[in-house]
Amino acid sequence: MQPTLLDQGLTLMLVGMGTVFVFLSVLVAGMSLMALVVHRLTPTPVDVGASDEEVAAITAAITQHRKVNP
Amino acid sequence: MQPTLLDQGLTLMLVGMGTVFVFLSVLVAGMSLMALVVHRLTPTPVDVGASDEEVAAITAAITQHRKVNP
Amino acid sequence: MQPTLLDQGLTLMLVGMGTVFVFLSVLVAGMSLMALVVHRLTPTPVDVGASDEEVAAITAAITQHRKVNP
Amino acid sequence: MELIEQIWTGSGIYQMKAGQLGMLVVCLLLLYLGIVRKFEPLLLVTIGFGGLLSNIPGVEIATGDGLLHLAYEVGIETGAFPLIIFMGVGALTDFGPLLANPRTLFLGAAAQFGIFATLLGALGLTELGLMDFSLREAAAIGIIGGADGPTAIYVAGKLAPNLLGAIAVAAYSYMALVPIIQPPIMKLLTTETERQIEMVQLREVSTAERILFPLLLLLLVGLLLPTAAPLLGMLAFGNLMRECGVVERLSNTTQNALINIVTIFLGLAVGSKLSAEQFLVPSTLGILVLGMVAFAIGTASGVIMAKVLNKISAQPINPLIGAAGVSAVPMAARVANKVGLEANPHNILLMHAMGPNVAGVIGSAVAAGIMIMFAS
Amino acid sequence: MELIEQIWTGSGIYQMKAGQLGMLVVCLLLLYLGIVRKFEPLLLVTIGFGGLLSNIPGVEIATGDGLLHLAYEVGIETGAFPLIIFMGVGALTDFGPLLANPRTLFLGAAAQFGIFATLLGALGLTELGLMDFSLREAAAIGIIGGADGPTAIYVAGKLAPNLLGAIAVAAYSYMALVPIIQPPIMKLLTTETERQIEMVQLREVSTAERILFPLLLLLLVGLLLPTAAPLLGMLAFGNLMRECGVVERLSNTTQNALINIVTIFLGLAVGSKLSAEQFLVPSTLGILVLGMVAFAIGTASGVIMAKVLNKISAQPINPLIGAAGVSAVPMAARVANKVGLEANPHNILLMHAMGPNVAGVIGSAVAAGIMIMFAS
Amino acid sequence: MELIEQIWTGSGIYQMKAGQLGMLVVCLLLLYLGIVRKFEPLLLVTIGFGGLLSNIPGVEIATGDGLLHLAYEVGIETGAFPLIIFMGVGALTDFGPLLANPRTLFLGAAAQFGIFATLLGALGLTELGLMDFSLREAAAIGIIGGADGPTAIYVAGKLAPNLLGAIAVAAYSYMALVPIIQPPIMKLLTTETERQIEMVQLREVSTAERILFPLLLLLLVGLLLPTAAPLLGMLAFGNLMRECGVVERLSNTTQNALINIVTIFLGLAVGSKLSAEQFLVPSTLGILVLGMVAFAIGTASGVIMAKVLNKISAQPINPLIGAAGVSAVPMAARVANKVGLEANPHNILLMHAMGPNVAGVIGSAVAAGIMIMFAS
Ligand code: NA
Ligand code: NA
Ligand code: NA
Repeated sequence: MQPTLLDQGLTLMLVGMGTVFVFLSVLVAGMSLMALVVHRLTPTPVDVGASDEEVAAITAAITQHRKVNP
Repeated sequence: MQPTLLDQGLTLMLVGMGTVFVFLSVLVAGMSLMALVVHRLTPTPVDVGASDEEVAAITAAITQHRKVNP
Repeated sequence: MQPTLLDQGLTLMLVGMGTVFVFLSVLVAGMSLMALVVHRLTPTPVDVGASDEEVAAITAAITQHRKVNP
Repeated sequence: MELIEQIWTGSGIYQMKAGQLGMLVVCLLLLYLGIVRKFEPLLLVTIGFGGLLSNIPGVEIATGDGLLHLAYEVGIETGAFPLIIFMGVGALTDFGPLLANPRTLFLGAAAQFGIFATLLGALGLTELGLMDFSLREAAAIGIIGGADGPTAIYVAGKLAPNLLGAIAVAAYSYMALVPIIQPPIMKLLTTETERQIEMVQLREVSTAERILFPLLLLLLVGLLLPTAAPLLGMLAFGNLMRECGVVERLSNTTQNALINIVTIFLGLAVGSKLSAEQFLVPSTLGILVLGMVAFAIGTASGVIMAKVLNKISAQPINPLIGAAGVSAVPMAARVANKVGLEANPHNILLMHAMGPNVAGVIGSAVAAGIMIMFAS
Repeated sequence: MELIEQIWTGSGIYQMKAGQLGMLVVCLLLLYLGIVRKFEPLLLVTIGFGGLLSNIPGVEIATGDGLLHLAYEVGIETGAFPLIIFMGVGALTDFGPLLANPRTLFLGAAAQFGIFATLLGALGLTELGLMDFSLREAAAIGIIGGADGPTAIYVAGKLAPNLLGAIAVAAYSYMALVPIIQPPIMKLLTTETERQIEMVQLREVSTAERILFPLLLLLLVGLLLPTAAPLLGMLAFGNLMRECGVVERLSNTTQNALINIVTIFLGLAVGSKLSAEQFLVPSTLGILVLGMVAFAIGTASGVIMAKVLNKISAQPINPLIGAAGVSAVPMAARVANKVGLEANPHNILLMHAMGPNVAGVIGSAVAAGIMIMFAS
Repeated sequence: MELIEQIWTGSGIYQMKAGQLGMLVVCLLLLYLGIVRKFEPLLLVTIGFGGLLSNIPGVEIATGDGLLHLAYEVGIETGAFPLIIFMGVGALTDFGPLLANPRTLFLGAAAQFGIFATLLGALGLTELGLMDFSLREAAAIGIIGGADGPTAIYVAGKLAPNLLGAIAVAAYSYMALVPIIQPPIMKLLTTETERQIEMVQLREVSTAERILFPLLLLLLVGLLLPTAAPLLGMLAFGNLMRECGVVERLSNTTQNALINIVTIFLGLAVGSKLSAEQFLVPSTLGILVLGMVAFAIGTASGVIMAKVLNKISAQPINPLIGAAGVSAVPMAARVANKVGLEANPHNILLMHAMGPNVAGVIGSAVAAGIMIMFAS
């Protein structure tokens, strides 16, 4: 019997979401492995993400704001 | 009788200049209508053309020039 | 008799290097002639190459360096 | 007199059909949304104007040798324009937050549920006899849920060129509607306490990791799902140019002149597909409704996945950042940040939300690869 | 020995024909005009160099798969390059002075009389047996009088590709000759008192008007004269990007990288059409003479129309600004300003002349649309 | 289950052949050389990534309608990309030092001996039965000795498209190896006293000479060797735009956006030709060895010619600047300067070496023209 369109769609959804999760899991594993290897090979970190300064700046701004409007 | 090339050209000139004028007249009408509608909807003008300052600057320059070379 | 590949290559090398030298010789002649004509027509040179300043700057830098590390 | 009649019969007014008039109104609406409401203006302005040019009868610019038709053939049919845009996106994207917290990739994965749910919805409407979508068309419609314009255009160009106009318009419109669609769903699915969760500061990411990441991405996608490799490969290439530090001039041009030029012609070319026969049909309504549903489901899936991750993870995860998994970079991340600030004014989620946000781009491209593999 | 003979028979010297030598001299003259005399250098330098490359016998660059031939096929035959240039011109043009004083559109209309008079002249020369121009060719020649390079190239590419080289060269050369051709005509047709007329300051133009104008222009041209819509539509698109304020990055790229890249290849491609068989013929002489006449008539018509307008208008209009109606932006407006200052050192006509100046661009494109409609 | 099998059989892992795996390693090596060792990164990064994309099985980007295949067809088969790059190089090059000292052209001529010696070597290996190169292939390989990437790609595209990948990789790799390959040869062929020779300061070069030079170059190459005129013509065009002073906006775009965009697609397109069948063959090894030899011979010839010139010339010539005649601009000139400074810390040879350096570009293009004339 020919599967209905809806059956095909259901299968595609299951396989599709499965593939997305499998692929991204492998990517997570790859990234973690990569981070491990890189940190093993280069003991001192070279680069600092921009997040620090941004967070600091925003935090400071909020603190300031709170002082003015307690 | 087949019209001569010159006849065709004359007709094209009349129709052509006519169309240019009709089109640009319609455009003038459209722009005036647009200006009217826009001014009706937005009472205070938002943007100032650059011409003012330029005219002022050049006028000042000429006045200055006249003073030095009367 | 059909010339061998190597023979063809040898001929190509001779003719090729010959052409390169002839062409660049003609170019040298053309440039010299051009310089002559240009200098005849424009007695005072208009443009100064960047080399002067660069040489001066580098020479100064080296002199300075020598003073510090004699 | 004859010539004047020729002008009259050649005029747009004389040749205008109701459908074209309708499309002119639609295109003016797109321009309004882009210019006044600032909905994804880079695309809605260009698409809208391209649509105007194409729907005035007698204007030979969207057919034959016309500029817009050439752009469509060269750039959309071949997939070249979306791929170049992806290269530009790669050159513009900082994957640092994702590298600092790889788990957020799962949030980008979960949000793709919207894509497949929409596919199912489109097929369901067909089963019910309300619409008439083929599997290929349903797959192309589903990608709207990925909230990624170039991905949607790339897939639609391959699977359902007839729906390209409607799909592109839906994709970009909904990306702009993120700040309206997402917050109610986010608040419905989270408690006040959850929304107040503060996350630990992201770790530093080394240059080596930044350079290796695009290569890792390309190799994995190539080895596992080659149909997604053109999209993710060009994204990775752009990002490698950005991060490798030795081709700055290429990276700058990719981020500016190149992506801008391609955006202009992509928009005009998509606009040239906004014809009444293909757009003023019930299926467009279906696409618009399904796209909205896709967005809602994607948002919900992302938030729920974040709640699950928060339960099983040692470090706290604020469920709000899950909503950013639908991509719509960087709008969705900003929305997550804003909703977070409302619950806890000390809580800066922006950088944390950028992780799932860019993960959503990758997730959508993977889903696109699956669609292309199965539906074509 | 055989190889040396092969070099000799393959050399340009051996293969050179008199016509090609003549064209090399013509192209060097164009380069001289562009570089030393600064006549429209962006086009005359690129056209001149393209002509050099194409007229050296044995150089395979303007034929077959050669770069210049590809550029011609892709950009000129399809009309794509002139349209993209028009988009760039739109992004570079401030229509404010025109919006502030819409009546100046009539000056831009009147100046198009030069176009149709030249058409008539070309046909007259044919009737007299001095030349042999078809209606299509005469129409393409007439557009030179529009003083608009891309418009002339667009029309010539559609109606008379064989005359493209001569028409483009004439159009750009005369645009550069505006400061020499126009002043005597302007002075002849006006009294000292008329030239001293001061005009009232232009009103402010709102952002809304600036944004709505390109849409109005597109809709009107589309509804009334669709054959002019590709040109005016792309002009309007460029201007909308400029004025709408939400796609600044696209507008910047259009005004810089994009228009520059297209100008380079447009110039080279036009140059590749400067062949002796098509250029060193009597008709070129005819085209050059007719082009000059077209310019003179256009200038005169503009000035006369301005005098008429000044009579029937409540606010004074200096007749000199009528000369700017031939377009040649912004040269013609500067000329009007300069001649005005000579008569009245307090009289700054520059901004007032910009209105008819940009109106001339629109008028020429409308005339081009009429030519394309009737002559093709 | 069926779908999962489809994913598996469609995956890159399943379809991977040994050759493709080998090419992935080669491409990663190119990326390593470009990014970490900074070998000509603009090209090795783009070529390397293009090669990765093309060698992952199942990725449809280097075939059919794929972006990389389109780029190859449009840009490499026609020769358009190398020609546009040459235009950019012309706009970036200052011919001042060459104009100030035209004799240095002979150094650029002598260094081309490497090209023809390599041609002979390739044919010799074939006679010996070690390799199997046709005359066309041998000619294309020889051009590697010109140390000029775009010239090598242009010639290989015309004479031996099957070797394009290997030749481009060899050309760019060796250009990067100049600082390693050249110094020992330079020191071997010169005495300490010769290396200490100081040269007189270069004379001033007038603007007129700078403007006339590209025209002179074009006319001479066109009249004497038209097959070299596309390359040298575009170089001259770029340089004329740079020097003529009236088209600065075109010159800027040529030096930036245009050359960058073309470099990206040139690199990707060349990378798409790095297939195992064409690259992982013995002839590639032959090409790499011959390329290295070509470089060494070219360097030696340049130095020897400089020694000869120094003998017969009134003004002293430091033989080291002869090595710069292989082109590889500006690396080879910097190497000559560095070796000179080692012998005499007061000796600034940089500007003197720029003369032969740019002369080498011209010389290689002339040699390329000869190859194209005879071998095709
Ligand atoms: Na997404
Ligand atoms: Na005009
Ligand atoms: Na060289």
